[in-house]
Amino acid sequence: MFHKLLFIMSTVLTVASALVVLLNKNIMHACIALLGSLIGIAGLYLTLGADFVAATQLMVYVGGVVILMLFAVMLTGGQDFVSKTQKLFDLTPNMGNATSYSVGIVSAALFGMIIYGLTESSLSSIPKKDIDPNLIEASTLERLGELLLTDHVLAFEISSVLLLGALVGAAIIARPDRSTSSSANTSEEQ
Amino acid sequence: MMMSLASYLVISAFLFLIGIAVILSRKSLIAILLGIELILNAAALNFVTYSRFGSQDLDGHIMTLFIIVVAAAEAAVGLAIVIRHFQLKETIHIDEVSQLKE
Amino acid sequence: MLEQLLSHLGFYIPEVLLIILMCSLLFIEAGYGSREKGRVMVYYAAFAGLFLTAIMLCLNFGHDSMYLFSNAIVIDKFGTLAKLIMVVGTAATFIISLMVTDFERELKPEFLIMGVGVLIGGMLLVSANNFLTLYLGIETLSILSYVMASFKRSDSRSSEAGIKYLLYGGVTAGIMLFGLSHLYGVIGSIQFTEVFTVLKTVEGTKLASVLAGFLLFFVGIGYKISCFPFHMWTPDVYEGSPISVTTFFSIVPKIAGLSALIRITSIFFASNNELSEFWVLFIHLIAVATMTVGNVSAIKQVSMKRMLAFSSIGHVGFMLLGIVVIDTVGYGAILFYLLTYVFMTLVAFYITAILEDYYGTDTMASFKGLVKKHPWLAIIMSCTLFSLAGMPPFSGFVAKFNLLSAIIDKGYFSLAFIAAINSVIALYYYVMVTKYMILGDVEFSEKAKTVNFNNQLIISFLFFPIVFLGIFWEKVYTLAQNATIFLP
Amino acid sequence: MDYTVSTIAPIFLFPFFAFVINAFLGRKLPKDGNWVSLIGILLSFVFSLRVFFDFMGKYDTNFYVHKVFNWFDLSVGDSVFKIDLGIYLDNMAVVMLLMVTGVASLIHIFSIWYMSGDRRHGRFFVFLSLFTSAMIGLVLANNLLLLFIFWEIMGFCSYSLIGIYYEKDKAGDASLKAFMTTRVGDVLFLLGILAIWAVIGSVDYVDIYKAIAEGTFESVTVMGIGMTTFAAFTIFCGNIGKSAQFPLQVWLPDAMMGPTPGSALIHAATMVAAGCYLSLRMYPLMEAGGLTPFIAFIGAITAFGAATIALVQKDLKAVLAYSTISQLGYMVLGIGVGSYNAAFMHVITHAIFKACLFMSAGSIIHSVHEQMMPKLGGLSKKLPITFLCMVACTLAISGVPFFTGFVSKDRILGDAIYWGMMAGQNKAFAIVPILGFLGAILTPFYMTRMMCLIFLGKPRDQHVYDHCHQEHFSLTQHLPLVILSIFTLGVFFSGALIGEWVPVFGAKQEWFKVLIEAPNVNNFVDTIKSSFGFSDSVTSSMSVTKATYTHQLGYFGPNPDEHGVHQAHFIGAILSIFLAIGSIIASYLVYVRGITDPNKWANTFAPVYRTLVNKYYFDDFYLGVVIQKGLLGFNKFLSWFDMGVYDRIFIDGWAKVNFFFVRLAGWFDDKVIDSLVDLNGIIVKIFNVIFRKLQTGRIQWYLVVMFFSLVFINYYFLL
Amino acid sequence: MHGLLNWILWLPIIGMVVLLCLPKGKDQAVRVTALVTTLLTFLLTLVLYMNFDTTIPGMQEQFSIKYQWIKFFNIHYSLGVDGISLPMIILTGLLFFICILSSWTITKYVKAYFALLLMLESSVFGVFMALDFFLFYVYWEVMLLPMFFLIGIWGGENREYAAIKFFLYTFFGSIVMLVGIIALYYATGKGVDSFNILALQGGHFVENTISVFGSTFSFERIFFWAMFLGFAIKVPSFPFHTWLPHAHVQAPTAVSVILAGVLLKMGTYGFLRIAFPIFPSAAVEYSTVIAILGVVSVLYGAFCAMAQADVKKLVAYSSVSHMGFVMLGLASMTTAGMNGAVLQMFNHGTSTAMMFLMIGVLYERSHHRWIVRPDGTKGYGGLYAHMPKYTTIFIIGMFASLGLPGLSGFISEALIFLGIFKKFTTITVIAVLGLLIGAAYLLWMFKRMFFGEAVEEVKSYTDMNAREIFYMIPLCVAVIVFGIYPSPLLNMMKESVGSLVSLLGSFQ
Repeated sequence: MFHKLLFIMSTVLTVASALVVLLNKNIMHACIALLGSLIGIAGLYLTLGADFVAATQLMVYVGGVVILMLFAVMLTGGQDFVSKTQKLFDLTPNMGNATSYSVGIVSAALFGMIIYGLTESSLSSIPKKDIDPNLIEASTLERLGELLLTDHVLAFEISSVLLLGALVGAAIIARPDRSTSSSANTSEEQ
Repeated sequence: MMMSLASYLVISAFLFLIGIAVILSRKSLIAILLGIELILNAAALNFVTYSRFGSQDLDGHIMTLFIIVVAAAEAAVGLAIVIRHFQLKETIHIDEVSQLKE
Repeated sequence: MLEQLLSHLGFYIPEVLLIILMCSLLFIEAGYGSREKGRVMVYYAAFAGLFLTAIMLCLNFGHDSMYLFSNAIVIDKFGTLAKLIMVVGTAATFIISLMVTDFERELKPEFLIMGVGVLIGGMLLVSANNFLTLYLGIETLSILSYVMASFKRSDSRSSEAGIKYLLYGGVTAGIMLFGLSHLYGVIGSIQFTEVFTVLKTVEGTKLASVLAGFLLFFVGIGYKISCFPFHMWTPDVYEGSPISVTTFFSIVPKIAGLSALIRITSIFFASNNELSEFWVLFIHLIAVATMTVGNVSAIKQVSMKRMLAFSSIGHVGFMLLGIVVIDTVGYGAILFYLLTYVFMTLVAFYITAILEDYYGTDTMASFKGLVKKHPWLAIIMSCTLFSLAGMPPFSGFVAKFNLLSAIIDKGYFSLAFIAAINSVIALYYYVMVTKYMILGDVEFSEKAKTVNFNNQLIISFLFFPIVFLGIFWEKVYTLAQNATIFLP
Repeated sequence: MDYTVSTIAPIFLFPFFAFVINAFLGRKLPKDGNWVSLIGILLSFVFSLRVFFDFMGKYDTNFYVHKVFNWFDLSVGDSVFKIDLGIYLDNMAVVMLLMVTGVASLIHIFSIWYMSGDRRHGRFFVFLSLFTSAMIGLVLANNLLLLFIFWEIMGFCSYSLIGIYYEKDKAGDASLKAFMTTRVGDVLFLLGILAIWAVIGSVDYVDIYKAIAEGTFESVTVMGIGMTTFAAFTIFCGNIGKSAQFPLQVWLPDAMMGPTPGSALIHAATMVAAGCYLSLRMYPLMEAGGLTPFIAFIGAITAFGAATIALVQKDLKAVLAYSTISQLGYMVLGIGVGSYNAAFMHVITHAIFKACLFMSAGSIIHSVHEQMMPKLGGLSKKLPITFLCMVACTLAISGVPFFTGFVSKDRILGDAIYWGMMAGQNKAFAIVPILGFLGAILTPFYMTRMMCLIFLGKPRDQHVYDHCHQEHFSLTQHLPLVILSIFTLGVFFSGALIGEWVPVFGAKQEWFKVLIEAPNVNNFVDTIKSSFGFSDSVTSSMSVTKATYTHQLGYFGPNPDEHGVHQAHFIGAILSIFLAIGSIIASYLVYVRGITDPNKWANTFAPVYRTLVNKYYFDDFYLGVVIQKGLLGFNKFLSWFDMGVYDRIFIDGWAKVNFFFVRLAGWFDDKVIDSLVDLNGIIVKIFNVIFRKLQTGRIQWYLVVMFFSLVFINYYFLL
Repeated sequence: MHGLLNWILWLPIIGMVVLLCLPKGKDQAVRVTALVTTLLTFLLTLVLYMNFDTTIPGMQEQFSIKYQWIKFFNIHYSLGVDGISLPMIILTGLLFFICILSSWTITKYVKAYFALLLMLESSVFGVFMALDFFLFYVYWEVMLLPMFFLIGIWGGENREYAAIKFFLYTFFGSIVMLVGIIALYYATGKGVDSFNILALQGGHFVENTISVFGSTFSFERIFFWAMFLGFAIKVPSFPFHTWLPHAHVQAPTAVSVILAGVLLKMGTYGFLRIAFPIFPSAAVEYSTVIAILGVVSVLYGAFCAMAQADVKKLVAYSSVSHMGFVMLGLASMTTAGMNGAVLQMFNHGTSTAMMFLMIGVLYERSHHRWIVRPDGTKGYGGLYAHMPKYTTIFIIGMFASLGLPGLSGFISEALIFLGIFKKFTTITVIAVLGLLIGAAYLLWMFKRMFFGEAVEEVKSYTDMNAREIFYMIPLCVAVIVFGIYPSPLLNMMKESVGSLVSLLGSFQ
């Protein structure tokens, strides 16, 4: 029952927030809506028994990505700005205009037909299995840790290279022009 | 029934499509990054779902973990570039990002 | 477990070396700060590291196919050869970056770091044996590339290139992941070896699901190799990026992406009839569209970088012909093509870089009357362009010949004719550049001082294989063919 | 006498070597080497005399010499293909040879006088030698291909001789006209050669005769026309071009742009004679092809038409030129009506008196430096020798009895009467003798007119008259005239009058009439060619005919009506004698006595007069309509089409279509159009623009393209 | 004697290397080096002729050289010579020697010019000698590069356009041919010596089929046309000829000579060596089409030539017309026609080379080529009087070109007509008109340029100098000698042509 409630709440949160991201005028609000959506997905993970993933989702996204986004929004002016190419019937300058929305929605709808076909055939080709209740209850943490250090150790290591590179790169790009110090960061996240 | 494979897949598909709509509709660079996050999350959700209903191993979870990590890195780099661009051009409107063409 | 890991690590030395190289470059750079000496050191270290890596890769040639790290990756001759080409290309790109001042000198060490990072990603992509490593490889390749694209920090065009690359990469990665997730769901595994066994017998609705999944999955790789519907970022990014970065982009991601595509094709699509039929038809269409769009768009471009970007699209279309045959002959031909293409690209971009460096623009104007100012450069450049167009006796011709022969062997005559017509279109825009260089009048009358002896020597060295492989190509071609026969 | 390389080849080779020597060394030799040419042709004349007397000695209508050598051989294995060249000498060829070398020798002698001091002295002799040698080669040739070769070389020589005063624009026009007009006939002639070759694999006369006899051609058709008719027609076209027959007569009057001795050569001995010689050679083919009525009509039209034009000419050389055309018309007419012997005789006699006339004209022109007749007059006192020679020739050409013209022309006309009126064929054929006789009335008239205007009456232009020096006999100037005018006497040909008095022709009266006969093709059925230089045997085909050939060749079809022929000849002779004499008298009365003013007549019949002065507008038609409007217009169009339309549109890029596209779609911009012009291929260009326009630089647009492509691919492949 | 072909092939390259190593500024030394090289090469081709046994039809039997090149594809470096290629080789040697002499006055980038000419010579030899298809193709394409630069750098005002057009056009043809070459390779089956031109000959592909876009076609037909396209563009035959006037008009004299004299022959040589023997039944089947294209080329070229006001363009179009005769001869597929075609290839090479050289000589004096200037005035006029030596040689070249008997053009044209009349009567009747028009445009041009009053500037022209006369002499001699006595040439080629004719005959 709890699971069901969680599922319903998460679903509603996810989808509703996603729609807000799509339709909200304020970019700041959109960021926060994304936060909601991500939290909702974390909830869905929980209903699927993926506790560690849910936790990571919350930590990385909520603690990292969305905050970054908010910073970026604030650094780039925080709210709406008036575009030089603003059209008369723009909903809001920052958000897009009627044309772009119709294009976006038509594309999404067309693409949705692919997704629909894909999902439908996937569904019908997967045999319905009973889910091992133990699997739901048991924490995945231990097994994930083991997998990460055995089967997927390479991916684990390479991702550190990726993160290292990304950090250095982000630092290079974002640092002020005249600064001479290159604060190379060797620490790894996670 | 409600928490079946189908419902998860539909949610993720919906999320995915909203992501695409966001990417194509909104004119702020940051908003488009948000859309990308939505798409990535839709995929990640699928992985976990299939991990549960399909193969029943944890490879899906591992995939999702790495997706989250990579998305974080991508967001960091992307926002850095966006900010750099903003410093140079004083705009993050997507239509202004079209000096390079033809 | 640990022992196995270590023993596997023994075959993974090239990549490990590169990771070490990346870190040590970081340390050296951090240690020396912004001093000139540091930069020199960084370059020395990078060349030494790449050299060592290349040697290690050569040593790996001796072994048969190895599945390492719980089947996460596979080390085989095919991959090793592709990696070797990438390493050579990276080293040459580093030389170009050393010689030209396309972006701030302070950032040169970072360029090397990023470059090595991308190279690691590319090598991972080449040898990936499950979806996770594949995804990570692509992302490592991509994310660091975004950074590289916007390396010219004072230029909004560069950051625009970065943004475009980023957005396109993000979206395509998302779509690819979505496709992968369904593949994972339907097939039940992320390991290629298991996917392989499942796909052999797949049919019905499952087949439809797999096909759609692969279609979405192809988006990610297609974006990396910039084939037809996913090519549109390429010219913008190539034009906006600093030129050494552009050079790098046209080498490492291309090779990595194509190698991955070859591996995927040979694993997934060679076994199942229905699947391979779909795939052949699909790649058929993509190849034709890609080469046509690339070549046709390249006409009348003003920016040399942009023209080369379009031409690289055209070349990718040509290389996809090798995929169509679903046969080792085609894969070998692609490898050979890649090898020659690397050298041709390097020479073309190097000369463009020198001229851009001096005249401040990479437009055709800087090429006008080149033969009057720098005859040697003009001759090499025009020979390279002829080679790109596929004129004998240069290696570009041999590469095209091999690919054509591969597809004609399978009886794809219509495809061959289309490819032939594309070659003519390609020749047209290459010849236009030659026209500017050799037949035309000078636009900028002063000589570029940067073309010193070193530059000419390096260009000549890079040019040498273009001629050599055009005449004595048997050994190399046999090597490429032998490398592919162990693919499943 | 043996017919070997050493006895026959020199006839050709002496003038040819003279040409070679003069061509390379002419300028370095004294007197530009004119003596080399002269010696060459004289030696050639001596050799041909030798051959002539040998043939006369045999006095055998069927005797001929036929020798071949291999030119080149392409046979490989079983497939045989080789081209043999060689000589073919029969009575006709020998007589022709003698005429050519003889007349040419005299022209050479005359030229030495005429051309002395001329700017083009050396060059003239070079071409004179080549011209003569080519004509000799043509006569000697044993097959049509070799004949064609010399035929064309003569064309080249006439081109060079006519255009020898190259600083005159008119000379250039005239030479071009001469070459091109004859070339029209030549090309058709070549077709005939090809057609014959295609059927029998050879164009040797002997083989052709044999094929006609055996009926090889009969079942063959070329382009729906019977083979013999086709071949006969095309070969006769060669004759039309070369002999300036209607409708290709336009070049000959202009050919007088060259030096007068050159004209003499062209008009008398070589070019124009060659055409008739060809028709005579191929007479069996013409006969078999049923072409003779056509030939007769062409000849009649030419003979009459040219004579009318000659009436109104003011230039004395033009009168001669048109008289040549007219006389050539008689020859062709003779061939057409089957008067083989007379036609050939007319070739010879005409060559003699026309050479004399032209050289006399040259003599006059050289003396007075004026050739427009209205400015001349009364010159008989100053140029007595020339006058006398010319009178002889005029009488000959007019057909006055005891002169050669009478002998030959009257027989032609007599045969024409029989053929057209009495042989009971088509009624329309009567036009031919009527036109022939009308021409025969006009010929004495205009010739006398010319003589009167030049020599008689009072000087019309005193200045010109005074300018003329009194003539004294000079060897190089007058010897040729005198010799030729002696040979205008009919006795040398008719023989009846001198018969037994001349030892060589002893007991062989009417030698010409007896010896010259249309080749009897049945004699050639079993012939085998002998090769030149390898076997010395003289081929004389006297074998009995085996094949039955239905066409009886000779006079008038199967059963010539001896009586009718005789009657016709009688009528013709009487008629023409009266007409000629009457016409001469009339002309004399008009132009010397002035009983009526010709200008008045010209005014009265002004349209006719204008037509005649404008040569029936043939030149205007050819130049203005056929060439300027037709050919050149077509060329300009094609050239414009090639570079302007075909190249630009189909190959280079549809610039205009593009422009239309641009307007229509509003999609391209002006810059693009400008740059489109030098691109290749419409599709490439349009797509180039489209693709580049698609590359908007907007990332969202890129993504839309991607999504839509994916959707398309999805539906294309997966559904 | 064994490596003779190698020497002929590589001597120009050696000369080129030597020439490139010469120090800067020594233009005269460069010229002399080039001259000596081409002279030696020409002498070597004569040595080849002396030692050539004309009774052997095949290409493999004499002087052939064969080394393995690419084992993977069974590609060989293999050279040979037979009666069809030998005249072309001699012609090439001669014309290049003459061209070097005629280029003596070039002063722009002397070294590069002569180096490119020598490179061109080598590649042309390669085309005529190659026995291996791959090698043939490589030389076929390599030849484009020097040609492109020679036209593009040393050409006239519109040289860039002409060079690019030439390049693209021919490249298009050859790349389609490449597809055919590879298809042939696979059609023979692996393990067979299948890039060997001689091994492919003989009509082995009659039965093969291919499928394109789902429908099945005869292999022979498709690839006969693929080859045909490549060669017809080179010839150039009617619908593919438009590159030629541009290229000729813009190219410098020597390059025009080479282009018209040798390069066009490569197209017809391709028919004789490749398209016909390899696809005999398709060749026989489509001989009517070839004949029609030939006759259209003849007339179209002639008509277009007549309308030209630029004398070089006129001669360029005359090349189209004359090469049409060659096509006709090829279409006849008879002994006479084929031999005539090969002979015409040689004879057109000499006569048209003369014409272009003469125009070049004139151009050096006048710096224009207008017969009639665009404003309607005469470009020349009265050259006859002011340049007598020039005129004499011009007349020889011109009359050889229009097919005057006694000069070389006639025999070949007559042979072609003799060969073709029986097979294509109507076409022959039409084609013969080409002779008429051919005479018309040449003589009309001659009349306008040489007769009449001289234009003022013509009076200042000097007559040909000793060097110019010297290099015209061999051509004059060739034109006259082979016009009277063609047997040396015909004997050379008749066995080879004969074997081709009998091969084609067996498919008729």
